[in-house]
This record gives sequence, C-alpha cells and structure tokens, in this order.
Amino acid sequence: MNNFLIVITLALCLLVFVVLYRVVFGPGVFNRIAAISAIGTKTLVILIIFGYFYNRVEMFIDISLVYALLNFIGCVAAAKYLETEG
Amino acid sequence: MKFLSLIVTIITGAFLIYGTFDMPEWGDPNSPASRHVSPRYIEKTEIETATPNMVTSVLADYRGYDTLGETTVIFTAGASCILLLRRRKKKG
Amino acid sequence: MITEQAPILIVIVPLMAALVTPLLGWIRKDICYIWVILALFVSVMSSATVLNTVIHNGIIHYHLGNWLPPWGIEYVIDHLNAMMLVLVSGTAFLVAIYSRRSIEQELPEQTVYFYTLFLLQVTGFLGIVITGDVFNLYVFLEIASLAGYALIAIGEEGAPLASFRYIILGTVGACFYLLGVGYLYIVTGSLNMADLAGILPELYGSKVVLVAFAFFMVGLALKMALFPLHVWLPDAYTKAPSVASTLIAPLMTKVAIYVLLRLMFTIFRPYLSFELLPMTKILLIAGIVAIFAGAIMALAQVDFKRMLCYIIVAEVGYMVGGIGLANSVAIKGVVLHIMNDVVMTLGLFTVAGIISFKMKSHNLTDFKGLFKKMPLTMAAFVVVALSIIGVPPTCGFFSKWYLIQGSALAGNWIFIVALLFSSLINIVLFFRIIEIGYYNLDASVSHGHDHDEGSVVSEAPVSMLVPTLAVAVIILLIGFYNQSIITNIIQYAVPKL
Amino acid sequence: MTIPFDLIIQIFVIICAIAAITVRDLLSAVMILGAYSFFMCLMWAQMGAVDVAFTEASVSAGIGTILFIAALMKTTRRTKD
Amino acid sequence: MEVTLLVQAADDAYRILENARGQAVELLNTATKLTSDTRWMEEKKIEAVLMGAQKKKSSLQNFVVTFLMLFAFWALLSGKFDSFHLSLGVVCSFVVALLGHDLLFANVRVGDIRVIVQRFLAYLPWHVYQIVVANFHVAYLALSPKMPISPKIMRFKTKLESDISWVTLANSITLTPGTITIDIEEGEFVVHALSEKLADDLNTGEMEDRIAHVFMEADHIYIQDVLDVARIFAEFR
Amino acid sequence: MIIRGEDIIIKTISRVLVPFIQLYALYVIMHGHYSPGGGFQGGVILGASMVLLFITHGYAEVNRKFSENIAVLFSSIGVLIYSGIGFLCLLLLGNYLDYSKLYKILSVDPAHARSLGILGVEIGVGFAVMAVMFSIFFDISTGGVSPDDEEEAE
Amino acid sequence: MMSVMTIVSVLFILGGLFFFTTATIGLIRFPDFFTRLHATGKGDTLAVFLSLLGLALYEGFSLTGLKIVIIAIFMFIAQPTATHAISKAGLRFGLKPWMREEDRK
Amino acid sequence: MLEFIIGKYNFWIYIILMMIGFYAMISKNNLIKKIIGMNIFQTAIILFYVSIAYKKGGATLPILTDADAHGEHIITIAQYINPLPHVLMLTAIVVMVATLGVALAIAIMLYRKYHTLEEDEIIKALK
Repeated sequence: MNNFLIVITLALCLLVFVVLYRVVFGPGVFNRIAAISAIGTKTLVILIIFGYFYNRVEMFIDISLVYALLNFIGCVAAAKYLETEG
Repeated sequence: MKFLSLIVTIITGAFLIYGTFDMPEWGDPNSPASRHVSPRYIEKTEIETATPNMVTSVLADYRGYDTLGETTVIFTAGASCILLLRRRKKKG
Repeated sequence: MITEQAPILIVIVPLMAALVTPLLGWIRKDICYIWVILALFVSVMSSATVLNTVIHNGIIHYHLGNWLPPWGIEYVIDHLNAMMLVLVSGTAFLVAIYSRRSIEQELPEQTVYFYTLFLLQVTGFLGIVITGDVFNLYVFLEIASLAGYALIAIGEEGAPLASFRYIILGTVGACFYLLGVGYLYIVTGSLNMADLAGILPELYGSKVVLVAFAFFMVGLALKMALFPLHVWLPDAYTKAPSVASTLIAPLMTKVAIYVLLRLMFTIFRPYLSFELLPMTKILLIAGIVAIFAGAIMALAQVDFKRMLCYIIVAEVGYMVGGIGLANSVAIKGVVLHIMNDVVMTLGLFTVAGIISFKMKSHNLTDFKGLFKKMPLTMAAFVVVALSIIGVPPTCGFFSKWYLIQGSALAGNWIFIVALLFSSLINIVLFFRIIEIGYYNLDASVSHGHDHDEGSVVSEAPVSMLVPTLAVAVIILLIGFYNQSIITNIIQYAVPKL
Repeated sequence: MTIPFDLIIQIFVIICAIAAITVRDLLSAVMILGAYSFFMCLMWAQMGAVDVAFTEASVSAGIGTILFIAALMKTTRRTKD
Repeated sequence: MEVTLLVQAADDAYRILENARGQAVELLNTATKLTSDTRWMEEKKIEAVLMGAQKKKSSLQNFVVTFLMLFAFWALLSGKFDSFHLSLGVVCSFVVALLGHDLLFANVRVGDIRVIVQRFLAYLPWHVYQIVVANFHVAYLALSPKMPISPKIMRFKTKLESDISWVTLANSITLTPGTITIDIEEGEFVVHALSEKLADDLNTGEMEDRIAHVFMEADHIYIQDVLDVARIFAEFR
Repeated sequence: MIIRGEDIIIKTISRVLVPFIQLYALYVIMHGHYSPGGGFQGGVILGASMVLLFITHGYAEVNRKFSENIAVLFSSIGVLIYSGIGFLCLLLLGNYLDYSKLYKILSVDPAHARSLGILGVEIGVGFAVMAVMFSIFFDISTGGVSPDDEEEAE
Repeated sequence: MMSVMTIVSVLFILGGLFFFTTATIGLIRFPDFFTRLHATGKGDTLAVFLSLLGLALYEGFSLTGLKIVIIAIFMFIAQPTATHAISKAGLRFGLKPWMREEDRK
Repeated sequence: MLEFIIGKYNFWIYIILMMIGFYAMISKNNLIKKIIGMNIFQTAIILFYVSIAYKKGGATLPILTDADAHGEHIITIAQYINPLPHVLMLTAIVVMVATLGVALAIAIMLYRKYHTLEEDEIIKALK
C-alpha cells in the first residue's frame, strides 16, 4: 500500500508540474488563478498522503483543511479584486 | 545598477556556498544541532509541561519570552498600520 | 524582591504601558504623555537599581520562566549591559519629556499611536541590550526596527520613501543576522550567548563559523550604518519627525555597536576576530573610511539635520575603528565613546528639534541671530558642540583621548590623523553655525522685519528646554566624573585582550 | 521514503520564485507568490515540520496573499518590470 | 388529501390577503399624501414589521440549533471526550453561536430543517450520478483529439425563491455536465455551456424541480406569511 | 429579503461557512497541545474568517460585529493577557513567565499548571493575532478611512 | 475483510487520479478561460472527493476518517463557488468566451 | 564531490532561492516587486532552518505519540525531529508577515502621494 501511495504521489507531482505550465505561461491572470486553485486541490491530496508516510494522518488533516480554506479565501479575494477593477 | 546588484548577489551566494562545505551532513541525527539543547525538549516535555506537542511547549513555555516578543511584533505592526494609514473620522 | 525582579521590570513595564496607551487615548489624549513618562520613569529607576546591583554584587543572571540557561532564555547583565540600559532608558525618558510640544505641532492627530510606537521602540532597544540569547536579540531587533520604520515614515515630504528603503535594507540586515544565528546553531546546537562562547573555540577553524561571523558583521553594519552601507541613514533621520529622530538617532547605531561588541568579545573570543581573521585591518579601514567620508559629506550639507546624520556616520567610524585597534585602552575609549555619543547626539537632535519647532525647517540659515533669541538653548548647543569637537572639560575629549592613546599604543598613526581631521572638520562645521548664530544678527533682524512681528522667535518652551539643558549638564558631569565611571563600570566592561 | 519528494517540490518552488519576480503583472506575481508559499508549506509538511507548515499555510499563503491583493486594490496592477 | 386542500385554501387566502395588503398600502399612501421620502420610510416600516415577526420568533431557536450543530462539529474535530475539553467545546460553540447565529440561518425557517436535510440526502445520489457523468464528459472532451465543443453563454430565468436554493442550483449546475454558472443577475442565471445540447438539457428544468422540492418551495406553504400579513392587515385597519 | 443583483452565491456560501471556520479556528487554538496549531494559526484563521466576511458582505456587516476600534481593544487585551499571565507569576513569587507557580491558585500539580499556563497564553496570542490581522487588512484595504466617512466626504 | 476495504480504497484513489489527469489535460488543452474552468471546476471536485474518500476508507471508520470526509465536503462546497467567483470576475472584466469559427458568424 | 553535491541539495536550493529574493530586492524598481523579493528572501532562510531540524532515518513529527506520552516507551532522541528550529521559524514567519504589513502600508502611502509604484518615478516627483 505504501508503494502504491508513493506512485500516486509521484503522479500527482507530475500533474502539478503540468499545471505549473499554466501558472507560469498562462495568458493573463485569470488562467493563473484557475491553475493555482487546481494546484491547490492536488497538493491537498498529496499533503494527506504525506500523513500516511509518517503514520500520523490526524496531524496533517488540520493543515490540509487550512490549506483548502485559505486557497478558497484567496481565490475569492482575487476574484473580487478583478471584479472591482474591470 | 542591475549588473551591480547581480554581482553583489553572486558574491553573497558564493560566500554562502563556501560556508556550506563544513556543515554537518544533512539530516544527520548526530549533528550538534540535534544533540546539544534539543534533547531535553524531546525527553522532558511530557514530564515538565504535560504537553505532547513539543513545538507548543517550547514556543510558549521554554522560550515563552520569544513568543511574547513575537506577539509584540504583531502588535507593533498593527499599531504601525494604524499610525501610517488611518485618518481620523469626521465627526457628525 | 523588587531588586531581584528589577531586570524584567526594565523591559516589561514599557511594553505593558505601550499596550495600554491606545486604550488611554480613547479617554483623553493628554494622559498618554504622562503615562509614557511614568512608564519610562519606572524603567529608568529599575535600570538604575540594576546598575547599582551590578556595581556592588557583580553580574546578574535572570532566568525567564525559571528555565536554566541553555534551554530557556536568560538575561545576563554585566557592567556593559547595565550601562547601556541606563543610557537607553535615560535617553528615552528625556526624549519623552521633550516630546510634548513638538508632537502637538507636527502630528496633532496621531499622538496616541505615536506614543505607543515610541514605547515599543524603547522596549525593543532595552530588550536588545538586556538579553543573553542570540535569537531573543533578533526578536527585539525586529520590534525596534518595525517601530522605527513606522515612526520615520510619518515624517515630512519624502519620509515614506526613505522609510521604505530603510525597510528593505533593514530587513536584509536582520535576515543576515538571522542567517548568522542559523549557521552558529547548525554547528553548536545552542542559542545562549554564554553557552556558545563555551562551545565555539573548538570550532574556530570551521568555514561555517567564519561565514556566520561574516554575516553577523554585514547585518550589523547595515543596522549601524557603517560607511558604504549607510545609504538609508541620512534620508531617514532627516525626514523623520523631530521627536522620532531624537529618539532613534542616538540609540539605533549605538545599540548596533553594542551588539557588535557583544558579538566580538562575548560570543566569539577576541582570539578569533583579531588573530585568526584580519578583523583588525578590516575594521580599521572601514572606520577610517567612514570617518573621512562622513566628515567630508557633513561639510557639504546645508541642512542641519542632514549634517548631523553625516556626523553620526563619522562617529560610527570612530567606534568601529576603535574596536579595530584591538587593545584595552582603545576599547575603553570605545565604550566611553558609546556613552558620550548617545548623550551628544541626543543633545544635537534636541537642539535641531527645537529649531525646527520654532522655524518649521532645519536649514543652517535658520540659526541666524538665535543667540539673542534663545540664549539657553544655544548655550546648551555650544556645550554639545564643544564636546563633539573634543574640548577638554566636556566628555567628548576623554573618549577621543583614550582612542588616540590606544591607536598610539597600536602604532596606528592613520587613525590618529583621521580622528584629528574629523575634529578639525567638526570645528569648521560648528563654528560656522555659531558664527551664523552670533554675528548674523542684523541680517536676521531685517529678515524679521520683512515678515512682520508674527515670526519673532523666543526661547523654547520649558518642556523642551529642560531636557536640552539636562543633556548639557550631563555632558559636563560625564566629563568631570569620567575617571570614576571608568574605574567603576567601564573597566569591567572591557574584555581582557 | 526513498524518493526525494522534497527535491521535486523544491524545483516547483524555484520555478514559482523565478516566475513571481519576472512576471510583468503584479496581481499575477502575487498569486504566484501564493502558490510559492503553498509549495513551501507542502515541503515543510514533508520534512515533518507540521507546525511551520500550518503557520505558513495560514499566515504567509493565506493572509499574506490577501494583504497583497488588498494593497493592489488600493494601488495599481501595472508595472514596468 | 386534506393537506392538499388546506394548502390550496391557504394559498387562496394568501393571494387574497396579498391583494388586500397591496391595496391597504396604496390607500395608506394616497390618503396620507406623504412626501415620497417619508412614504418610502413607511414602506420600510411595514417591511420591518413583516421581517421582525419572523425573526423574533426564530432567533432563539436559530441560536439553539446553531449551537448544537457547532458543538457536534467540535466533537468531531476534537476527538477528546474528557470533561475539560468538552467544556471548552461548550464555551467555544456558545461564543461562536452567539456571534454567528444570524449568519447560518439568515433566510431559512428553522422548523423545516429536518425535512430539508431528509430531502437533501435523497437528492444527493442523483446529484452524484450527474457529477460522475459530467466528469466522464470532461474526460471525453479532454482526451478526444478533435474536441467537439462549441461554447456559448445562455441565460434562463428560475422560479426558485430563497437564496440557499439558488446557491444549490448554481453549484449543481456547475457540477453537472458541460455547464458552469457564471452569474446571477436579477434572478436570471447566466450559464456557460460547452454545447447547445447540454444547454438544452438544463432548460428542461429537471434539476430546478428537484431543488425546489428539496427546499419545499414547490409546496407553497405560506401559512406563516398568511398569518403575518393578516396580522399586519388587521393593524392597518 | 434577498437583495437581487448582488453576488448571492459567494455571499451565501461564506455566510454558511464562517461560523464553522470560526469554530475550527477556536479548535486550533485550544488543541495546540496535541496537534499542530496554536494561538498564531488559530488567530490567523479567525482573522481570515473576518476578512472573508469583509470581502463578501462589505464593510457594514462586519462593522456591526467587529469594528476597527474593537480590533484595537482586542489586540491590546490579547497581548495584555500574555504579559499579564507572566506578571501574575511574578506576583506569585516566581520569575517572569514561570507558569509552574500558577499551581498555587489553580490547585493542580506544577506540570499541569504549566500546561494551563500555555493554554492561557495561546488564547491571548489568538486574540491579539486575530485583531491585528483584521486591523491590518482593514487599514490596507480601505486606506484607513472607514467607508461610511468616505461617503460623507464625497 | 481488511483487504476488501483496501481494494475499494485503491479503486477510489485510482479513480481520483484518473479524473485529476483528465482535468489537468483539459486545463492545458482547452482553448479559453471559461472552458478551462469546466475542466477544473468539475474534474477537481470529483477527483478530490474520490481521493479523499479512498484515503478515509483506507484509514477505516474512525474520527480521522470522518475528518477527511469533512475536508471532502468542504471542497465539494468551496470548489464550485470558487469556480463561479473567478468566472464571474472574468465575465465582468470583459473576457470574451471562445467560440467556434462557424458560431461567430 | 558528486555525493557532496547530492547530499546537501537542500542547502543549494535555499541559496538559490535566497539569491533570487535578494536580487529582486535590490535591483527591481517596483515597490511591490521588492516586497515580493523580501518575502522570498525570508522564506529561504526559513527553509534553511527547517533543513537543520530534519533528521534522516525514520524520525517522526515533534509531537509525542500517545504511547510515548504515557511513558510506555523510553523516548530516544533520534526518534523525533528537532523542535527548536521549528519554534524559531514560527517566530520568523510572524515577523515576516508583520514586516509585510508595514511595507505594504508604506507602499500605499507612497502611491497616495505620487500615484505610482515605480521608485525612479517617485524620486523624479520628489525633486
């Protein structure tokens, strides 16, 4: 099971790498924000899998919850900013 | 200007790399950093402070004064922002 | 019990008072002034108690949270600390008394938060001076810096930009310091100064320690505005509100030099600095360059406060070069000069504050005819100026004398030349001002006629005048009692070389 | 763990850092800085520093980004470099 | 059967009363001949009475329900059931409930919550099925080399009334195949659809009906409103 | 009453989420002993929940619950709780911040007194950080002028 | 018994990975901002949900597993909302949705 | 040599990050870019400290497990990651965000006065 999770994590890292293309080159700020929130979801899962590697999942859940929460808030804040500007 | 700052940056970086040569092996459990002060925190946290999370016990108890300073830093930042930006309310 | 707990009261009373100040501001604004003075008075009394205890009973150790040193944080107060504590809290006390009218004029709306940050700034300085833990020092350095950024930024036109540059360079300095702490931690595993001093000698050959030392040096040089890294200082101090510059200018650089002394003589042994590394040469060259550059640039200024800023740069050169001389006479001179320089800079900036309070600007031409109009202020100014130049009965003479003696002992003649050159420049600078103030009476009278009666200048208000005169008196007192200060305090503060 | 996940994340971090200082649009730079902080947080969780990761996720990536955005709201997004 | 009758009767009564109220307000306005400014104030007052009647009744109830939900959440998070931590939990949820009970249930009548939860759970399987279909659809689009899409923006009006049901509908639309909600303007949903066909699926209104059912809006239970309006009507008389 | 034309979705979702976020933040503060977290993190999350309300509901809604003056009060009180606990230890004849002396008034053994002292300190830190984070956000996002005044000025 | 749960959780996680992949490919391949949001908004929500559910099942029925489910529920609420917020901002900002050539006429 | 390079990759990465931040801080013209550089610079230092704390060989988080907390095993030092650098870094992160707040406040002040965020334009306006 542990090896399986390592493979999953590597695959997710690869996906994150692919999404980073949109973050770095994505035309305009909107694509970047969308890509960043997509990265957020993937890293959320990676974070919990790290918890399994350490055998202390309950410690990592709090972090990933905060992670999800603040990703959401940041996204909303950026959206509000663009709305008021446009 | 850009060129000058690049030079400064590279010099600093080279100096840092120079310092890295003598560092203990990365992640070595027997490095001095892990052997000198921190063992007490690991071994005694439950006995002395009844707190399983060492980070919390060190943060708020063993080195609690640092944390007081840190909270003061936060307070200073808040007061600074008020001083710099806030304008007085118009009465009425 | 009070004497036992006095060390903590020095820091914690201004801190707690700062927390209450915004709440008091809701009730009445005037209370804040009295409240600040009260808090600083307690702090001064506690530090005087501590100094007394240190002189009689030796070094004080205070364990915060009752944890023993390498694990917890401790205060270590020796003679040098105790002297610095009295200096810092005393300066802050005098500036607090002095601040009232100036603040009312310059920042009528922001008085409450100004006083809050004032107290926090003092807390930061005191915390830096008193602590015996390298990381704790960083935390309080940040408190002092943050408060300083804000206090400078609310000044006149151009102050925010100066403050922004100060933030960038100050953060670089603080981060370099933090990096140095990290490099020391990785090879020793300790953060306590005494503990580090015990462990480090075995590691002096290590490149890590060397890099740590270098980063400490660069970081502190940024904070103390040593010559090539001084670029933030003149703008920041010139454009800050006069009370803020009166508080920060005497203390910030001197506290950084105190940290440098701690670092070179307590954490690292002099052996590392002076025998393994060519620190003697580096510091001497840096000091000499700073003295020449500061003096020459001071000569070129037409703005009084800006001129004082370059004098500060030169004075930093004195002290750094003095440390570079590496003998006990010179170090004695350096410690004495830290003390004198705090007092002298305080005196200069209080006078500058009075001038800008009365004239609404701080150009050199504002001095026209001031001897007639505010004789007491100008008398104090003359005393301070004489002291900066180094005329015998004032305190400035003695520290310079020790420095010259030390450099003669070290056989370094260039430093003596630099000192004399700087004194010469100071003579030119201050006599020019005194001349403007004394002889240009007629011009100023006609000047006054042009503007009508409203601009007639009289003596400064009492709350500003008293601290200024007190500074002048202190300068003379230190001059008279310098021998007993040296035998009682500074002698023990100087490390054995 | 035989696979150096921290190295992989560090590569992401460096990409983000370079992108953040080269992008010619401040809002994009700020958002990329947010992503940078989140990667940092991930790395520290991987290194076992859960408390630091928690703080980084909440303080630096969360509030820091929001403060940046609020500041941009009061100023401008455009920049020359 | 009886219920249906009752509901119908109530509905009729409501309509009548609504008319009557409108007339009353109009009468009031014309009769008193107030300036436009004060007339606006009067309308506000009437509205306030209407709202206040609802709020005053349910404020305490809201608080208790919020408190219980929060405490359950706390117990789930904490996982420590000794008396010290439980009492901390009570204090914390009390404080949060005190500050936030008007947030959680701003526009929901508390009495209905059990039914809503029941129906919502019944709604979920269909929703999850839709989501899975949507994902396979996205997968198909992303992987197909030609990418057969022709996006368009469309608008449609909804018959839903409370904000929570709007939000549920909007999020459901976002999660179902080929459509995302972009905006709600004046009760009109602006939807970005990947193709014409998917947009048409939305227009059949199946999802809307289901959500209306969940939030009890198809039932037209307005008894509370009827009573309130009647009372206010009586006051005006 | 639904205000039509405004952004109902984000408003409603944040309205529903905010109490849970706040409770979660309090959980983080209170459980710093057993899991990652503590005063800073919890305080920041509390501040973030306020910020979310501010972003979505506007100034008026937040001002009703937590105005900028209350933020100043809270930040002072937060740090005062911290330094006050330290001072209390001073009064109980211990050194500053020596929580073990609190056992005299808490009737537990010194180790648990330290644990409780840590809890109290964390609560103080949480208050201060929440208030300051909100205050900084308020100052930066509005430029220090509360929107009511701005309207009056215009 | 244990192995059955493990297999189920593995299946869930693999499903999550599959949808993550398709969402990412969609994010890269789709022609414009709004269509990309289709990919992230739908794909990531379900993918996170499935992955977290799989991990929770692997953990077993404990408080920890329930907490993971809480995160999943939170994402389920937050992800569409965030998508909506960005897309609305994009529309208000004046981004033109991409259209096929024949539709443009 | 190769082993040396690979064995300490954390340190190389932190140096690279720090240099990126440092370069942005001193060479960029835009104030916000400078602040971004400052943020990266400080984060790099945090990375350095956290790298110090790490222990290879199955060390776990600096939070006692239930079994260890009740004294069922003897706690060995190698079993837990060094908590002290983490504590220091919590402080550093908070200092970082405080500095960020003040710097942004000053940037806003400057923008209010000069309507630009570029340093050279502000200097031009000052003269």
